[in-house]
Formats: sequence, C-alpha cells, structure tokens
Amino acid sequence: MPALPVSRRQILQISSLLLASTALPALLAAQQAPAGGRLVVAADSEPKNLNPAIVASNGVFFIASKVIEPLAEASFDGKDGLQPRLATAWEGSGDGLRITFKLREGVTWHDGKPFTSADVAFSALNVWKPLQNLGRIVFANLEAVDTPDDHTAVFRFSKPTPIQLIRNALPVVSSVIPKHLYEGTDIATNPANVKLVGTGPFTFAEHKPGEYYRLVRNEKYWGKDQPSLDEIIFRVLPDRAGAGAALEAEEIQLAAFSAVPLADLDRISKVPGLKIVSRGYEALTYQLVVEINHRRKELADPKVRQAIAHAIDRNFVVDTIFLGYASASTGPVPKNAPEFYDADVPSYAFDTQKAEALLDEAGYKRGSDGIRFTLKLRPAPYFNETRQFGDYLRQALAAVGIDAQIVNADSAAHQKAVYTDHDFDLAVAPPVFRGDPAISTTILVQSGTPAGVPFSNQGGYANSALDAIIAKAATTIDSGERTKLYNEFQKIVATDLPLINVAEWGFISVASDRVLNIADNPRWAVSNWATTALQP
Amino acid sequence: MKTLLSVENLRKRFVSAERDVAAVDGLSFSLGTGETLGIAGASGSGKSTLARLLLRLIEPDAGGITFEGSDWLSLKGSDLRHRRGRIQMVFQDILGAFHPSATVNDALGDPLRIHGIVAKAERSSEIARLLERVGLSSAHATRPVRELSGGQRQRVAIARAIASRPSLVVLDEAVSALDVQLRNRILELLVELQRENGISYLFISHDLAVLRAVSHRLAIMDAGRIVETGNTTDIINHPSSAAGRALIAAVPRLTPGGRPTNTMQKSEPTHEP
Amino acid sequence: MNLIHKLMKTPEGAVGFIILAIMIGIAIMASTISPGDPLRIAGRALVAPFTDPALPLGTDRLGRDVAAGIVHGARTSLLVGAAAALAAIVLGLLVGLVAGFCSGIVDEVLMRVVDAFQIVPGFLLALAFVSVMGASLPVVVLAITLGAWADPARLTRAQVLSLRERDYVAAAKVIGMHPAEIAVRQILPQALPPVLAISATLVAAAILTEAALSFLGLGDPNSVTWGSMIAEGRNVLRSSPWLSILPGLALIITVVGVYLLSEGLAKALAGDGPAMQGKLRNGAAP
Amino acid sequence: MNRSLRLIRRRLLTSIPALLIVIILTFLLLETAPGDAVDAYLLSIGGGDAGVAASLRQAYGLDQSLTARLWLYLTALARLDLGWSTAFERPVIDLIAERLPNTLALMGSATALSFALGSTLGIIAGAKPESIKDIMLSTISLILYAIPSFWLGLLLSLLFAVQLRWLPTSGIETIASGKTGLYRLMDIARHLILPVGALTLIYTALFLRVMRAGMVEAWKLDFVLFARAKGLSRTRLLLRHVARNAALPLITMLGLQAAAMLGGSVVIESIFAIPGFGRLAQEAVTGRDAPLLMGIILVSAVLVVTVNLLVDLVQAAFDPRIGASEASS
Repeated sequence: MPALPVSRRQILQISSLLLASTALPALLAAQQAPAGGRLVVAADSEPKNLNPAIVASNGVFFIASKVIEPLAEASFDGKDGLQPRLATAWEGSGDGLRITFKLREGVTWHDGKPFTSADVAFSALNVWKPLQNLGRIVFANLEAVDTPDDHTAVFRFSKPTPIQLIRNALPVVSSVIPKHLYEGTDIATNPANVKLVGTGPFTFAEHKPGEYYRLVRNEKYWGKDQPSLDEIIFRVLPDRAGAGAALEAEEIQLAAFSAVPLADLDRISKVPGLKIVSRGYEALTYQLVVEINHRRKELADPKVRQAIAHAIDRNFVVDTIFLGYASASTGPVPKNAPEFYDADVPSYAFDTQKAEALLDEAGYKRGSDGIRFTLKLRPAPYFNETRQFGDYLRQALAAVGIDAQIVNADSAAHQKAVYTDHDFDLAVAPPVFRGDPAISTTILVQSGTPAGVPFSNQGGYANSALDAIIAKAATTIDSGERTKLYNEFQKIVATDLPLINVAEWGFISVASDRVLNIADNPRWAVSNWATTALQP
Repeated sequence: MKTLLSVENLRKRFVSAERDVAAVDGLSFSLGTGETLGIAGASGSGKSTLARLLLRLIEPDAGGITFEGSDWLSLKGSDLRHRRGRIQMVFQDILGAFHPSATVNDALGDPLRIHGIVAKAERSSEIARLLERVGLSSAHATRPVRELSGGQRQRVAIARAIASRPSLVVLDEAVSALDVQLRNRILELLVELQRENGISYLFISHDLAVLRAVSHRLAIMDAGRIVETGNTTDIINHPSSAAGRALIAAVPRLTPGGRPTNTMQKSEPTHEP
Repeated sequence: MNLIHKLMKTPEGAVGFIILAIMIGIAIMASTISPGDPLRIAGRALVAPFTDPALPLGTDRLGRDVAAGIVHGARTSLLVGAAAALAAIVLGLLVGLVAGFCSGIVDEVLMRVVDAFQIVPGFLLALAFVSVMGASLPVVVLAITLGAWADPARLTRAQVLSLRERDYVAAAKVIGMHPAEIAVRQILPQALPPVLAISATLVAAAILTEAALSFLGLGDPNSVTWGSMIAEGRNVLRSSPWLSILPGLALIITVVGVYLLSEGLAKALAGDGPAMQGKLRNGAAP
Repeated sequence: MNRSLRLIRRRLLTSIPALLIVIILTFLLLETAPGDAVDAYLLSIGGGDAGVAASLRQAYGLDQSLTARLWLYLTALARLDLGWSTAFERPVIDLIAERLPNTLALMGSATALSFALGSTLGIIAGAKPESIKDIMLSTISLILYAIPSFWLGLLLSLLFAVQLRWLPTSGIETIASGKTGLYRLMDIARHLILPVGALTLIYTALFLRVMRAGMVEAWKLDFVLFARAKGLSRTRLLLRHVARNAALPLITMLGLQAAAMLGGSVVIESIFAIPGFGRLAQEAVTGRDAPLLMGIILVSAVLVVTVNLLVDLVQAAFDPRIGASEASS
C-alpha cells in the first residue's frame, strides 16, 4: 500500500510538528505509554441513537466506536488498508458470492457473555442489511450468513458483490452488536441503543444529557495491555468557540473534528502545552461540492457550469477558508483514496475572463445592471466552512455577472429544500468520502433516486452513460477492472460537471501535549482509542 | 302641546364584582315640544344615567323610549347615527367635552358635516351664524377650544348642540361649573334659543334655583325613580316627597318667601300651529 | 421645533441626538462612504486595523473590509430596529385600539392573544420563528415584532379604555360620528403619546435582539449586520479581537444613543405632563 | 385574602385560553416549517433512503392529519401528559425536569442578585437626583444596559476563565466529579458565577434605573413634600416613604421582565454550555421536535404566569387599590 498523499500544507504541518519535540511522541505509534488517567474530550452533539450498527455516521462513531467494535478498522499500513478487530482474517470467493470471516477468539461482551459468529450473523442479517443507512446498500444482496463454528462467519450473496467494496466498507458498516440483547426485541427502540453493550476497550458508564458521556476501561478487553486510559469523558460543548477556551483552560484535553474553529488554530498552535494534529482523518475525507439544479435552464447548459467552475478560485478556498487545512479537488474522488483517484481529468483553472467568455457564448450577456441572471444559493449549514464558502461563492459569481442570493436555513429546512423540494439553483454540500465510491460519491450524480433522500442527486441530472458505469462497478468483482470503471466515472463527472468539486478536507484535532498515541490510524477519531494514553 | 318624548318604565342596573346598583329603576315621564322639564335630584339619584340612556350612550335593561313618534330604542347602527342629530346634549365638564386639540371650527364643523346640514361650501358661514347665535364672534372659529374661557366654551358647546337642529337638548348640569353671572347669561341664551326654535330641554341639575329659572315642569328623582312631578313652582313651594323636601331645604333662598335669584322670563312651550 | 429645542437642552437628549444623528447619517450615506458590496472580498484576510489606509479598520476572515461592514451594518441594524419597532407599534396600536374600543368578546379574545404573546419569552419565539422560516431581513423583523407588539397593545388598550369614558368621546357619539372615525380621529391621537414614549426603547431592544439572533447564526446572510460581524469575529476573538470589538462598540454606542434620546425626550416632555414611568420597561433584550 | 383569591382566579381564568393560543400557534409554526422531525433525524444520521423516511414518519405519527395530531396533543395535555420527544426519544416531562432546574438556578440567582443590587443602587442614586453619585450610577447603568449579554458573557469568560483561570469556562458543574451535598452545591455555584455575573450586571442596570425613576417621581409626591415640610429626617423619609413608593414599579418590572429574562437565557446558556431550557429549545427547533418545543414554551409560559401572579399578590399586599382594580378589570 503506497503512502497516503497529503496536501502540501499537511506535510508542512506534520514536519513542523516533527520539529517540535513536544509533539513528537504523538506521531510515533504504539509508543510506550503510561497507563491510567481520564481523558476529557469535546463533543458537539448528542446523537439520540448511539448504535453504530444502525446509524453509521461519524457523530455516532465518535463516541460508540470505543464501546462497539467493527470486524476491521482502517489502517495506515495494514493489508488492504485494514487492521483486524473482531475479525482476524477475511477471504472472498472468486465469483464474488461468498466472503468468509475468521473471528477473534476469547472475546466477551461487556456483560460477560461470549462473542460468537452468531452475533455477527444476527448483526448482518437483522441490523446492517435492513436497518443501517449504509448497510442497506453494501449488503443489499446478502442472502445468508452461515456459522459453521463459533468463530467463522460465511456471508453469502445472491449476486456477485465486489470484495473491494466490502473491504473498504468494513470499518464503517460492520459494527457488531450482541444478539442476546437484541434478539426478539424491537431493534430500533432497544434500550441498548442508548446504553451501549459491546466488546470494545471501554464500557458505557453513563450519559448525562446536555453534559457528558462517560466511558470506563473494560478490564477484560482482548487487546493485550489495552486500553491504557481509565476513563474517557465526552463533554458536550455545542458551541464551537467554547472548545478552544476549554482546552486552554485545561478543562478538556482533546477537541477532535475541528471543534476548535480553523481560524483560531494559528493562535492555538502557539499556546504552550497544546498541539495541532491534522492526521487521523485520512479515511474521513469531506468533499466541498457545489450541487447544481439542472432544472434551471441556464444551469442545464454545460458552458454555464464550466464558467462557474472557472469562476471559483480554489486556492482562495484552500488558503483562506480552510487556512491550508484542505486541498483543491480535481473530481469526485479525493486524493486521499489513492486506490481510485485519477488525476488525469479536465481541470478548471481560476479564470474569470474565460468564465465570462463562456457565459457570453452560452448567450447570457450581462444586462444593463451588469447582471446576467440571478440564482438561489443554499449553503449547507453544517459547517462554518460550508457557510463561508457560500459567502465566497456569492462574491465569486458576482465577479462574473451572476447574482447569487444566499438562502440560509437550519439543517432540517436545508435538507427539505434541497433534497425533497428541489428549491435551489446552487447548493453547497459537504459529502463524506467513505473509502469507496459505491457508498459515497456516486449517489450524488446517479439518476433515479426518489426525492426525499438526503445527500443524493436531487439536481435532476441524468446521464445514462454514467449510470451504466456506476451500475457495472457495483457488480464487478475484479478490483483492477472496478478501479478502471471508477477512473472513467471521474473523467465523465469532471467533463460534464453534474456538480462541481471544489476542495476536500479532513479535520483537525487539537490536543494537550499530554495526550499520546493520537492519529495512529486513518479513522482515528472514530476508532477505539485502545492505545491512546495520557501522561500524568 | 304635542308630546315629543315619552319614557316608559325605563330600567338600568350596573353590576360588577364589587356592587350591584339599580341606577334607573322604573322611570316614566313625558316631554312636550318646546317644553323644558327640569330633573332634580341628589347626586347618585340616577340623573346622569337617565341622560346617557336618552342619548343611547348606554343601553337600558328594560323599558321604552318614544321620540318624535317612533321607537327610539329600536334604532341601530347607521339609522341611529342619522337620527342622533335630533337629540343633543350639553355636558357638565365643559373642557372634557371637547377633543383636547379641537378648534371651534372642528367642534362645530363635525355635526354639520355628519348630518349634511349645509353644503360644504357654506359650512364656514353656518359656523359663523351659529357662533353669532350663541353670542360669540366668527373670529373665534379658528381658536382651539381649550384656549377659550369657561363661558365661551359653554357657548360653543351649546352651538354644537344646536348645530344639527335638534328637537331635544339634554343639559346635564350644564351650568353648574360656571359662576353666577355667567350662569345667568347662559340660561338667558338657552331660553332665547328655545323661544326662537321651539327646542325642548331636559334640564338636569341638583340646583333647584337654576331649575326654577328655566323649567316649565319639574321632576324630583330619588334612587332611580321619579318621586314627584308637576309644575315647578308648585313643587318648590309644596314638595310632597322626602327627597324633594331635602333638596329644597338645602337651598335656603328657595324656601317660601325667599326671592328667586333671577328674573328671566321662561318662554312658553310652543304649540304646533 | 420647540420639542427639539427642549430636547437639546437636556444633556441626555443632546448627546443621544448627536449620536443617533451621526449613526443615521452614516446609515443613509453608507453607499457613498463605502461604495460597492460590503460583503465583497477587498483584500488580504485578517489585516489588522490602522495598518492599511485603504482598509482603515482592517479585514475579516475572508478579507472583507471591516469599515465597510460597520458602515453598512449601521444601515441594517437601524433599519431592522426601526422597522421592527414601527411594526410593533402599529400592530400594538391597532390591536389595542380595537380591543379597547370594541370591548366585550372582541376585547376578551384580543387580550388573550396579547396575553399569549406576553407570557411566551419573546426571544424563544423569535428564535423558533427565524429557525423555521429561514433567516432574511423581513423574517427577522417580523420575528422581533412578534415578541414586541404585546406591550404597546396593552398600553394602547389601557389608554383607550380611559379615553373612551371621556365626555368628548360621548359628545362625538352624540353628534352621530361613525365609530371608526371616533376611534381614529378622536381616540387614537390621544392614545399615541405614551406608546410613542416607549418607541425608543423598542428600537433599542429590536437592535439588540437582531444582534443576538445574528450571533446565533440567524441573521440575513445577504446583508451585513453588526450582530453577524460579532458572531463571525467570535471564532477569532482571541487572535483578532477587533473583529468582534469594533461592531460591538458600534452596537453599544447606537443603543446608548437611543436610550439617551428617550431619556432626554422624557425629560423634555416632563414639563408638559407627568414623566413617563418605567422608561426601560420594554428594554430587556437578551 | 378574598381579594387574593379573586386575583388568583382571574389570572387562572385568563391564562388558560392564553396558554391554549400559545400551544396552537407553536404547533402551527412548526407545521409551516420546512422539514420535519424525520428530515432532521435523517440528517443527523448522515442520510437514508425513501423507505426509511416513510416508516419513520409513520412511527412518529407524522402521516396523520394536522388536526388529528393537534387534537391528540391537546387531549394528552389535558391528562397532564406533555408527550414524547422525537429528537431525544424520551418523555418531554423528563427532559424538562432535567433542564429546568439549571435554568431556574441561573435566572433565579441572577434575578435575586440584580434585584437586591439594583434596588440598593437605585436608592443611592435616587436619594439625591442629579447629584454626582446619581449621574455616575445612571451613566454606568445606561451603558451596561446597552451591552448585549452575549458580548458581556464572552468577555467575562475570556478574562476570568481563560486568562486568569479563576473560574470554569462552561458547564453547570464539574463533570463526573462524584461530588455530593454541599461540595456539589459549591461546585455548581462556582460554575454559575460567570453566567450569573453577566446577567446580573445587565439586569442590575435595569432595576437601578427603574428604582431611581420611581424615587425621582416619589420625591414629587404631595405627602412626601408635606413630610419634608414637617421636618422629617431625610434618611427616614427616604427609606420610609420615597423608596417604599418607588418599590412598586420595581416589582411590576419584575413581572414584566420574567418572560424576557427567560428568553435571554438562550444566549447565555449557549455561550456557557449550560444544559438548560434555552439550549433545549434550540435543540427542539433544530430537531423539529414539536412536542418538546411546545412543552418548553408551555412550561415557560406557566412560569411567567406564576411569577406575574406572585407579583400581583405582593402588589396587592403593598397597595390594596391595585388588587381591587385588577380584580374587577
């Protein structure tokens, strides 16, 4: 597996951290760490359903991944980018109809019952496939799970399913929950969804709504000498600007997922005792995307879309909005997914003259007031950066004679307006790349998704060639061939611009120097933190 | 003498959390054209309530009022507003009866406009005529009412009352706030107007001296009822009710043998030709 | 003229008048003082104030001119404040007038609605309203109005109730004046002064409420407001505190100006009648 | 006593329809909102397909008609059942019971402190209107009163929590401290110092100004002038007559401000991460959680009504005329 490419700024960041002796231990994985201690972490939301087997989202994983484990976790250096968790080995059959998992032995649930293949079979068939937001796609063709013995689970599919997809999806979709607590109950309302029972390094102790979650050390964890922390507290700090202050006041030791606003990082990095870490999010890449409503006749014209792409100064976006903690996008697959990434696609350099020429060519001349046409722009409200990019895009479009009126709405209203009512011309969205195009970026351009499905193609774009490639890749077993299909996919998207990919970014963690072994895998923030330690 | 107004068994109670008072309790009387009926009574006897009932400022609980030959109480909405010009009132509080920022023009112009008494173009000359009739000069027309003297104000109030050419004017303690000299002049004016226009007056007062000077007939009110009624002089000389005796006793100069305070000539009630 | 003269004689009135005159002047002249879209990117990001003559007050996170923002923000803040206060007063007058004049069932129903708006925390209402309706200037104005009209309504009704017992209203009725004309021409002008006396504090409260809404991210994204500038600057409060402090000062100075003016007015009017009580009764904004 | 009972009855009778209007308006507001509880939930879990959305809408009862849902809510309410929060999957009453004490502690102590402080300073300022002391206090209070609470909260937090580290930056108590009894109370008090301080500064300014204005008026009252002429000592006059008279508008103000203060908690709770009512309201709105939002608004309305009733009773005790006119109005 090749080294993961990171942006220039990231490299600078990492090397500067390497120079700073205080930050050094954090980057050396599995460093000899002191045991014990309570780690207090900022959390900005309280998911009402904490069960990662049902809700595969980063907000849930952030807390639940310490308690409930997947079959495998992402890894910087493991085979296929994976490291074993509850499964120790996996093997697909050549026809793509079976995958066999060897399961870890000697693992017990937090309530003392043994973990067996029956739990995996139950989770897969009764939870992942029917209930989970992503599992419904990945395991759509899962027919049965055979359990020849307590430590073997054989997944059987009705149609060929690419092992590449399953592998890439494992860290996200395969959280195993205990059959003995869920069987025969209403899974969606089971009390264990909020008071988690898993096999992970930490057990769920309490949740004080509005204040904190408390996880405590699992003394019987299967990992040798793991975990090293005694306790993890997720302190609820819904106000982002509050996290920086709490870190400085040493009330918390870690703020992940850019809980500290990017704009404040420059200053925070100079505060003694705090460090900034941009690693640990490589498999959690967010893409900054301009969604386009193709029902608008102006936007249905590829020239206009190209003009918009030329009007956006990606360097400004990366340097000013993301303060360098991002990189410019070339297409729908981020550079952080080297398995699929293809740089050889049409690109759109920042060039307002070209943009204006394209708009003139398309027949939309500037009016007497300098305006060509007016658009409704809806930036997603989820991140500071999406809103700021909305502000920027309005200005960038104004520069080429397009008058974009921003409509801000809260999350629910934004969701309804864009993905159900199609009440937008342009929207700014931050979709997540989840390791495989089949479960992330393709849904944004594929046609045929009914209205009401969040984060899907609701711009009315339909391209049968593109649809065909996406469909074919979903059942292509051969990894090489499947990758080629996705290369083709990237070319078409970058050429035809059903949407405009602007930038891709990971998050930033700010931590006390006392926190050790952070960012030791590409999904670190949402992994189990078994090795994370705290210097007294 | 033709009957202009007749009141039958009129009743009005005021009910609230604190009290329950029958302000007017079965009142009956009638009034002829060109006649002045004085209503006398101690304070709280229901005089003002009667005035407000007649002007439809409040509604009675029971009873009937016939005015100018038709049922006065059955009138509603715009029908009532159109007929309102026929009964007018002069209030006790001579300042409070005018809008604080009104000019004489406003005060007199409103009834003329509302009842269409004269065409718009003739309104200012009509106002001048009205002012002249109540003994003011047309130069007063542009003055704010609040800047006038008490006597001038009451003249404006009377001018307003006769502007819509009513057949009945209710005067509720209309001269009580004025000093004796002014009072006499106003009373003279009223009598003169009655003589010229044949207006009827319902003259409400607690002051028998005033009533004796202007009333053809007198009614004594007590606790919401009329306890005696008859010729003014007769009642003042020989009150038959306790309330009447008490009222007369309160005004020493009215006791038999005393001299009346003024020597105005009452006009005779006009008779229809 | 007389009133302004009296006003300028009180120290509060004079200072308040001058502050507001300057602010209103800036708001009116905003496009002349600082032409173009105040939201456009004018230079490097985070230029410190007083370092670049072209950008006297520096730039924000995206390189937008802070001076332009403050100048144009004056326009939005004052406009929102004045519009919301005006709407609240007009609505309050209307409801109070109808309730007080009609009495009976109409009064009872209207007053229960007024009660409803008075017992609900106005800011909660505004927050829910803007979140749900989406943030734009008219929605923000409406949201602030919803939380502010009940007081003027109650005040108007109390005035009307006492005024309608006056003889001059009875006199107007007696001459056959239409009830609508009585309400509008006879009662309204007299009911107005105490309601207008609280208008200044309504404006101040509206400006503060708009700022609080913008601070929570519920301001109109297409126009600059001081509240949104403060919120925007909050993320860099420690490294570039001027981004929050400058619009904050503008906001405080304006609100102080409004309060001073209302004090001065109350003093100037005190000669004409009893001074207004509870001058700040509507002032508490979050 | 009879008057008090009448007052209570009158308040209750007028409050019920008002509360009903509050409920219906809140309900309609959320009804017109773009996006419902299911949209909000799907968003929080990172998406889902149309089938999930439909089954969730059924589970939440959102497939029923508007009137059916309103009727269901009202009948449940009549049984004192505040319903089920969709955003938290818990009974609304539990959530409110959990958050309300925090807000009450915050607002209660800020109100009590500012009331005491404001009236005292108001007496000092109003003791001699237009004196240097008065002008200084009035000016400071005017400026304080113009400061937005969020701004003051931010600056206080920056200074005392981050720079000086004397006090915690946020929260209602030290998390998972295991403290009990008096130690826990002291811990909570420590956490409340900054938010309460910010609110107290602003509300003190308000009460000061009202008290002072009342005093200025009271000095002009006939009986005060008379008492002065009689040669009553100034201090005695000040406290016995003037301040006593000025206290009434202050108490009225307390009632008038109850709703505004409760609303003001939203911003302060957001800055200091206090799990209180204001924050719960925000979460209810974002989650399009109609029962929760209605529960919050309803409970805050009931609180405001209660405070006003208490204010009425206190005023009636102070000044018998007020009670009488209020009861008969």
